[in-house]
Amino acid sequence: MTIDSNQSDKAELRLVPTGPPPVSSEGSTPSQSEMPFAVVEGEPLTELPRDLYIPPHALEVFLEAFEGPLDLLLYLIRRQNIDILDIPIAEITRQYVEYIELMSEIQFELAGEYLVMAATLAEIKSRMLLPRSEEMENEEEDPRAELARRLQEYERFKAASDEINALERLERDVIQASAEVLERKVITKLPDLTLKELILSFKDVVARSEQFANLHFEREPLSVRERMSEILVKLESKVFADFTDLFDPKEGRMGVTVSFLAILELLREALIEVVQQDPYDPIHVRVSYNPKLEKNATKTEPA
Amino acid sequence: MEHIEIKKIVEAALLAAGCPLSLDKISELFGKRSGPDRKALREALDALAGDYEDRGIELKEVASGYRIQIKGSMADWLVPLWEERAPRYSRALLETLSLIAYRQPITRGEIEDVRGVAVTTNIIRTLLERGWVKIVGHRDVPGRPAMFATTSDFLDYFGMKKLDDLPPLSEIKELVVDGVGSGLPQVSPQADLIDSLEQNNKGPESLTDGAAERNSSDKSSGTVIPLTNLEPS
Amino acid sequence: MEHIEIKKIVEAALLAAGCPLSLDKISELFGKRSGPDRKALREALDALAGDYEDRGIELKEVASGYRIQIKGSMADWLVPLWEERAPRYSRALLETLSLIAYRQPITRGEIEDVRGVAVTTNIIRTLLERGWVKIVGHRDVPGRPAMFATTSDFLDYFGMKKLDDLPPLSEIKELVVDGVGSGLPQVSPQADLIDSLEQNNKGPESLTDGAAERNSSDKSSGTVIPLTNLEPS
Repeated sequence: MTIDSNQSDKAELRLVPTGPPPVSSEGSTPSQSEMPFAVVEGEPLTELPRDLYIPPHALEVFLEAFEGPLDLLLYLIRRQNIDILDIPIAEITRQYVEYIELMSEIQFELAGEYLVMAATLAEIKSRMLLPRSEEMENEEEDPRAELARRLQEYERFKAASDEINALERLERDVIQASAEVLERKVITKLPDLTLKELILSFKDVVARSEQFANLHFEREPLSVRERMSEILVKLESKVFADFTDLFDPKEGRMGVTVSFLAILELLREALIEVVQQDPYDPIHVRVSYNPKLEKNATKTEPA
Repeated sequence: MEHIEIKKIVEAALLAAGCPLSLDKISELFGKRSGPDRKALREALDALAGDYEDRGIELKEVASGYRIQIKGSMADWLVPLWEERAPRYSRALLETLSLIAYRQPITRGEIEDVRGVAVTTNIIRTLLERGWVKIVGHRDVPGRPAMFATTSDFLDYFGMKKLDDLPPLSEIKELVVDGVGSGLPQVSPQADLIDSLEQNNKGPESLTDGAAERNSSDKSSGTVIPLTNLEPS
Repeated sequence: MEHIEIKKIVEAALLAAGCPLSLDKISELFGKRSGPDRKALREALDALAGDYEDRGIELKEVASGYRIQIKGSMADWLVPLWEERAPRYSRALLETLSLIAYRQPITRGEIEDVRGVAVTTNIIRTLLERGWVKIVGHRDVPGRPAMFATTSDFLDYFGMKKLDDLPPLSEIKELVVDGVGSGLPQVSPQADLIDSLEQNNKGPESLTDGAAERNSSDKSSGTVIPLTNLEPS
């Protein structure tokens, strides 16, 4: 016998049909004019019979099915079809406390919230009993108002969670369709870099080096350093290059100047050598060290 | 590129990916320049959806993109394939999840206020591990409790495109004319609020955490704050 | 059962399963008694295979059964799906590259002198492989260390025509770390240049999420970069 609902499957719905002595829901006539709080196989079930013997363990299961005092209160209220805005607080408090006591009797580990709620109910009850003047009536709200608000607030989220639970969801209701991928070409992306990052890095490294060592960066035009690299590459493939080959007249005066400065800087850093056999002979340039040409270089070096 | 060719590639990609693909991602398949525009892609997707009408599969748009899924109506036929049943979630977890969904950003304490009972660490951990929920900041009150919000994975899982797709909350009836109504919560999900929270949260006090990385599609990575006591041990 | 219905269920099952399904397993879907016989199932499978002829998927029979797989011819199209997220370059690499750019030709030892720490072989190799740096010679000192310089690819990548387009050191020193964009303008005519370079540099690669994130965190990139996981592998 199952309840066709995956929501709030209250344990007593299992309990009633299974607990000894068996209670046949089909046969039970409601002792009060209550609304059915559950429908078991088409038959309305309205109340937990009062003298029902409940085995302790089953009761535990039953109580565990409540998500706290609000849930238990809601259950009591809904079971008797009570208007949430007009709760008979004395009666509900009595029923609530009965459950609480039952729980302690069977040494059910009672969450503190249940006791807090019992106290709250008692407090509301006492406030309801106080004679209230017309004035107070206007100033103070109904002592039950806050409770009613909390109950409704909880109930709407309880309902919402049932609705969310009912949504078609992956794994349970829908499955992502997928086809086997045999050939998976993976391309690892290379990191991106912005000029800004690069420049900031340079700033950092310069700042640091100036702190630590007494290194100072000369303000050399970058074009000269670039040209130095170019000349080195040019010379790499040659044993000797003609000095004049290192200049490109098409570049104009500026370009020639840059090349000349680059050659001077390369010389200063002893990266190249300049050779002239005799005055007015052609000037030759070579790299100070050239691994590619090292062997040949020794052979063909001019005397 | 021919329409039929686009459709072919889109379908293969959706079936190969095994997760929803955004229009941007689909567009990437075709390279930057010569690829079909968004309109052409949407047409291809529409055509695919049409193709599936009489089939056991369907094209579904969820929060993080499009996916091809088996129609819910087929589930009964496919029961023998389910070796493990889909995980079931407790009412406590679902209630907590729905509070986070409707009331985000919300702290654990605020969830407990509504539910009237403590929210176990276990529940929060499960929600974080599933990637349905993330921490979007901390409330500026003593203890600086974490504020939770739902993720696009949550929407994907429950087949929704946006938070507005959540089932509407029921109304609250008021008991007396004055007093009770004040301070009633807003009903609609506050997605924009979350977004702005995430933006503002790029401060130094917002630490980073693995939870964000779990969500690769999550643009808020870097804003999530570690919950050391919630991490699985 | 109708032929079309069988095909529908078989297709849904194959797409849902995520692994090959044997004919027995497929048969199980239909229950023991009233289901279609093996011949009908084979016909449905054949029909499916036919349906896929002009599509990006195919039905394949393998040892353990039937599966739907992506056609090999689609592989090139789907590359973007598996694209790995670009890692970030380490601070050490950035500094090395900037020193090569500004102080070329320069040896590894000279870079180390300035940086005060060793330059790993890995960094040099990465820069060489990326094609941003080349060896332009060897210094004539013991050990004959290689001298590095930047390449034209380096200039191309950053949208420069010549190295002179880099701002000179004098200007860099005046940069406020907090964002080049705001720091430069008052100081130098090249501020615009850098800005426009950055614009030009928003090429295809730099449009990724990663790049955006990086920009937003640029403020700190000059000062604090967690190094541990940034080294290119």
